[in-house]
Amino acid sequence: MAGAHAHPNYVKIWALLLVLLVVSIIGPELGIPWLTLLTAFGIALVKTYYVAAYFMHLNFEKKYVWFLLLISTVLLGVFFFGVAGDVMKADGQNWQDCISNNTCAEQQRYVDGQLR
Amino acid sequence: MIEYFVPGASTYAGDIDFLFDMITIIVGFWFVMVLAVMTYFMVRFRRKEGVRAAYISGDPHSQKKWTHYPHYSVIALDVVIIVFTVMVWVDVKQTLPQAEDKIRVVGQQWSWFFIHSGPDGKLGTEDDISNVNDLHVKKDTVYHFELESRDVLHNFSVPAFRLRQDTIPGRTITGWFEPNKTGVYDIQCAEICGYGHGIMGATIVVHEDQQSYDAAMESIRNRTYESDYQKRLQKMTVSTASNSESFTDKLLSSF
Amino acid sequence: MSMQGPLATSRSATGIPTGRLAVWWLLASEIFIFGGLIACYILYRLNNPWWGGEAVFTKVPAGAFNTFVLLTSSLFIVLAHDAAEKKDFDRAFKFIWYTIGGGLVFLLVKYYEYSSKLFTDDPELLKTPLTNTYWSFYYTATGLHALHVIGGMVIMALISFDLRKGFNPHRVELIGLYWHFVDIVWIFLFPLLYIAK
Amino acid sequence: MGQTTVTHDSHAAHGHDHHEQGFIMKYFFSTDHKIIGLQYMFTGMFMAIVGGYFAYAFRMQLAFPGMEVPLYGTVGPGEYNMLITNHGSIMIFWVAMPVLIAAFGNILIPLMIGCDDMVFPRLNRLSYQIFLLSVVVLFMSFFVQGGGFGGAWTSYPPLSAVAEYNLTDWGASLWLIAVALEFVAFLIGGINFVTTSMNARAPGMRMTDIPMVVWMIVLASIMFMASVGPLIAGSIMLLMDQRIGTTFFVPSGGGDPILWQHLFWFFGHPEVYVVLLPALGIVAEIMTTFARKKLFGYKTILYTTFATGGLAFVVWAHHQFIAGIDPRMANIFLVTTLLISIPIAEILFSYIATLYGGSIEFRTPMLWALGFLITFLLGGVTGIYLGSSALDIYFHDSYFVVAHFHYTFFPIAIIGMFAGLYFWYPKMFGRMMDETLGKIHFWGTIIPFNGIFLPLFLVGMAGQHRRIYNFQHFPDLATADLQGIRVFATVSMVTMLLFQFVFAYNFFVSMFKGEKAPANPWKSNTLEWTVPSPPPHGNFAELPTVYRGPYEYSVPGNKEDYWPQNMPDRN
Repeated sequence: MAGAHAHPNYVKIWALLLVLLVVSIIGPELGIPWLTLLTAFGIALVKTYYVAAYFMHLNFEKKYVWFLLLISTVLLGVFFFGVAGDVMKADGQNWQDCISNNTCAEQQRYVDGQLR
Repeated sequence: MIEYFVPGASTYAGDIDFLFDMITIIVGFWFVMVLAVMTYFMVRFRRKEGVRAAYISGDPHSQKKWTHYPHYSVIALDVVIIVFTVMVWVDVKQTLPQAEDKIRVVGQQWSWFFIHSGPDGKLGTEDDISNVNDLHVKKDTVYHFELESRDVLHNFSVPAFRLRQDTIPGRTITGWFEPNKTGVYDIQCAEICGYGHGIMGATIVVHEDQQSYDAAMESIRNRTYESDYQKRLQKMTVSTASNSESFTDKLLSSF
Repeated sequence: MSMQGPLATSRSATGIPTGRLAVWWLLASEIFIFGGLIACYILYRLNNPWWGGEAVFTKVPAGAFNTFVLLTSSLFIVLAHDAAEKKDFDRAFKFIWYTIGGGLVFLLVKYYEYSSKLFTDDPELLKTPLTNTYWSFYYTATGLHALHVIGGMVIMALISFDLRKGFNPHRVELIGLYWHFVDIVWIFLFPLLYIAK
Repeated sequence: MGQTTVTHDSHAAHGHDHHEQGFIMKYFFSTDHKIIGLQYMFTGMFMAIVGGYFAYAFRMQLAFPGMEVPLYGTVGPGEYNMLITNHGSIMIFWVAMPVLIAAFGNILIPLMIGCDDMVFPRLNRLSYQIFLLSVVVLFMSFFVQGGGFGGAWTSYPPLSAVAEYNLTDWGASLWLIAVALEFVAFLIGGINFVTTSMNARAPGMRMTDIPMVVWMIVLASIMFMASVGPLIAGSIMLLMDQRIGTTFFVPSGGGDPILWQHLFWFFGHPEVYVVLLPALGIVAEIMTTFARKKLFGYKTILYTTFATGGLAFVVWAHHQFIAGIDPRMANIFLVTTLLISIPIAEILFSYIATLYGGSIEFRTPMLWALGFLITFLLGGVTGIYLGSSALDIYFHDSYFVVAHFHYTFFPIAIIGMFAGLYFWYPKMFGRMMDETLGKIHFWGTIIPFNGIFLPLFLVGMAGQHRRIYNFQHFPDLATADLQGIRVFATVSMVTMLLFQFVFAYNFFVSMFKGEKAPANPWKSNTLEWTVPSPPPHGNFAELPTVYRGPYEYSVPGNKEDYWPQNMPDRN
C-alpha cells in the first residue's frame, strides 16, 4: 500500500502549484508569443508533473504505471501527427481547402445552424 | 487480369493492371505454398494408433529457422511490392502532367454535374459548358479534373480508367487522366452518399477526334443533346424492375 | 456494500492493489478520450488562427479561479486519503466534503460563465455552441469536463458515508486519483481555451 | 435455458427490486463470470441471427432486384442502406466483440488463470447491462421515423452529421448512441479483463504460463481501450453535430469531414485486430489440444502479437488512401501496412509449424480451427492488394474489399466463434455436442461461405462498387454475366444460412439430451479442464497452483500425452 513511503508535504506542493498558476496567467499577459507558449503550456506540463508525481503518488508507484501513461500519450502523439497532414493544413499536394480561401465553385453554407 | 473484366481505357490503366498481376503472382505463390504445406502436415501427421506426437517447443534457433526463413522472404517480397506501388502511386496521384484541357466534376445528391472548360481551355469563364450525367472527353488528351462536392462525400470512379477519388465538400482535389481508347464507360459514385447512392451513375464518352467532341458540345449548348447515359440505360441487358414473376420462376430463369 | 467479494480481488500478482490498478487503466482510457478531443481542438486551432480572436471573449479570471479551486480540492482529497490511511475517518470524511464543496464552487463559476455567454442580450457577447467551431469546442470540452466533475462528486458523496463507518477506506485513494486526473485535464483546458489568444 | 435467456434479456436492462435468489436472480442479475459470459454469448448469437437476416434480405435484393423477398418484403434504396449499415455494425460491434472478447473472455479468463471470479464481478454485470441497453437502443433506431441509419458502419460525415443529407434524423443519432454505449460497456469489461489477468493469476503462474487465448483477449482489450478513446470523443462531437447543429465535421460550417475518418479508422483498424486476436487465441488452444503438440514458439508468437498490436495503430490511413488525404501520406501508410504482414505471417507460420510432428485428430473443433487458418490466410493475402495504395485506386469501395474483409471477419467472428463453442461447449453446459452434426455443420458452412465470397472477388475485379441496392443504373455492371455471379453468391448464402439450423438443433438438443461431459473430455492441459463440467459457483474447490506452461503435450517420459498445468508430478 501507499503507506509504506514517506508522505510529501502536500501543502507545500499545493503552494508551489499556486505560484505556477500565477505565473501561467501573468506570462501570456505580456503578449510575447514564445513567452505565452512557454508559460501557458510549459507550466501546464510542470503542474501536471507535480500533481501526478505527488498528489497521485506516481513517484511511489511501480514504474509500470508511468510506462502505461506515457504509452497512452505517445499513441495520442501518433494520432496527432498522422492526422495533422490533412486536418491541420489548408492545402497540400493536389488539394486545397477551398472554404478557408474562398475558392469553392460549388458550396452550400450553414447559416444560423440551417443549411442554405 | 483486371483487363479481362474491364478493358482499360486510360494511360495508367496498364500500370495498375500490372501491379495486380504482380501481386497475384507473389501472394498466389505463398498462398499455394502454405496450403500445400498445411495439407501435407494434416495428412502426414493424422492420428495413428500407437504413434505419439513429437515434443517440439519451437524455441531453439534450429527449430525457429523454419518459420523465420519464410518470413524473411516475406519481407523481401514486401519491399518489391512497396517499390512498384510507390512508383505507380506517384505517377497517378502525386504528379500532374501538363494539362491539355480541364474539367470540373461536382458531386451532389444524387447525380454528377460536369463542367467542360469550353474552347478556351479554362474553367470559370463564360464559355464553360455544363452538363448533368454525361462527361465528354477527347482521346489522347491529358485532362486535369477538379473535384468538388456540394453536400456530402462522393467518389468519382471510372473503372475503365482505373480512377477513383473521393470528392469532399469544402475541398478542391485535382487529378489527371489521359483516355487512350474511345468508347462509352460508366462513372460511378463509390462512396455512400445517402438514399440515392444506388442511382448515382453517369457516363463518360471518349471521343475519337475534335469534330465529334465539338458536335457533342454544340448540341449541349443548343439543348438538343440526347443523353448517352439515358440511352445506355434503356439498352440494358438485364431487366431489373419486374415484380410480376414468382420467386421460383426468377430463380430458375436466372441460371 | 458489505457483499463478500471474490477471492480474486484480493490477489495482487503485479504488486499494485487491484482497485488502484483498475483506476490506472481507467485513467489511461480517459487520457485517450480527453486527449482525442484536445488533439482535435489543437488541429483545428492551428488551421484557424482567427480563433484567437474568439478566445478573447472567455473570462480568464473565472477560469483562473476555477483552476485554483480544483487545485485546492485536489489538496483536500489527498489530505482525506492521508487521514483515511491513518484511520482518522472523521477527518477524512470532513476533507471529502471539502472536496465536494470545491467541485460545487467550480460548477457555480462554470454556470456563471455559461450563462453570461448564453443568456445575454448583447449580440457581441452572445456565444452559443453554434456561433462557430471554436465555441463548439469550448462547450464540448468544458461540458465533458464538468460532467466528470459531477460524476466525481456523486461518487465521493457515496463513499464518504461508508467511510465514516470505516468501510472501504482504500476507496478514498481511488476517487482521489480520479479527481487529480480531472484536475489535470482542467490544467490543460485552461491554457488551451482561455489563455492562448 | 438458452432460448429463455434471449427472450427475457430485455428485462435485465431495467432495475428490479431485490428478489430472492430465484431463476431471475441467478441468470439475469448474477455476478458469476460464467453466467455473464453466457449472457454475452446468447445476446451475441441473437444479434448474429438479426445480422444474418439483414444480410439475407439485401443479398436477395441484389440477386433478384425489385422482388419481394420472402420473409422480408421489398427492399427499397433507403432500406437497403439501412440493412447494410446495420448488418455491418451488428456483426462487428454486437456479434464479434461480445462473443469473442466478452463471452469467451468472461468464461475463460478466471477459469484459465485459476481464480474464483473476475476481480470486479459487479462491474462485470454493469458492463453487460450497458451492452444490453445498447442493443435496445439499436433496435429503437430501426423503428423511429425515417427508419434506421443508412450511412454505412463508417458513418462518414457530413452524410451522418446532417439530417437533411441522410434523411434518418433520429435513426442516425440512436445508432450513434448505441455504438457509443457499446464502447463504454467494453471499456468497463476490458478494464476488468486486464486487471483480472494481471493481478489474480494463480500462484506459480508466470507470464509465459498464461494460455495464449487469455493473452490474446487481454491484448485485444488493451488495444480496444487505446484506440476507442478518440472515437468516443469523436462520437460526442458527431452527436453534437446531429442534435445541436454544431459543425465539427460539416465543412460548410468550418469543420472537416476528414477528421472523422481519421478518428474512426484510428479505432477501426485496431478493431480488426481486437477481434482477430481472441480468435487466434482460441485456435491456438484447439490446435495444440487436437494435435497433441506444444505450441510452436510460444514466445515468438507472443512477441509478434505485441508487434502486430503496436503496428496496428500506425496503419489506419490505408482505409483512406483515396478518401482525400494528402497523397504523400499514403506512402507512409503503405509501408506500415505492408510491414504488418510480417508479424502476422510469422504467427500463421508458427501455427502451421505446430501441426508438424503432431498426432492430429480431426474432431469438430479442430476442423473449425483449421478452417479458420485457411480462410483467414486468403483474407490476409488479399489484404496485400488493398494495402498497395496504387491498386487501391481501383479497388477502393469495390466488392473486392467486401470479399476481402469478409474473408477476414467471417473466419474471425463466425468460424472462430464456432471453434470455441464446439471446444468449450462441454465446459459451458456439461454435455457433449453431437460430433456428426457438428461436422455436417462445418462443411455446410465453410463450402457455401467460399461460394459466397470467392465470386465477389470476381465482381470486384469487374469494377462493381459497394452499397448499391440495384445495379440497373450502371450499364457496365448490369450484365447477365455479373447478375449470374450475384445469384450464385446469394444461393450460396441462403444455403449457408440453412445449414445453421443444423447447429441450432445440435446446440439446443445437446444442452439437454447430450452425453454427459467428463471434466476433461479433450484431455487438455489448461486449468479450466481440471474442474467439473459445468464448473460450480466459485469454480475451484481448492484454488490451484500452477507448475508449468499450458501446452505440455506429449512430453517424453510421461505416461499420458498431456500434463495439466496444476499437476505437481509426472503422470
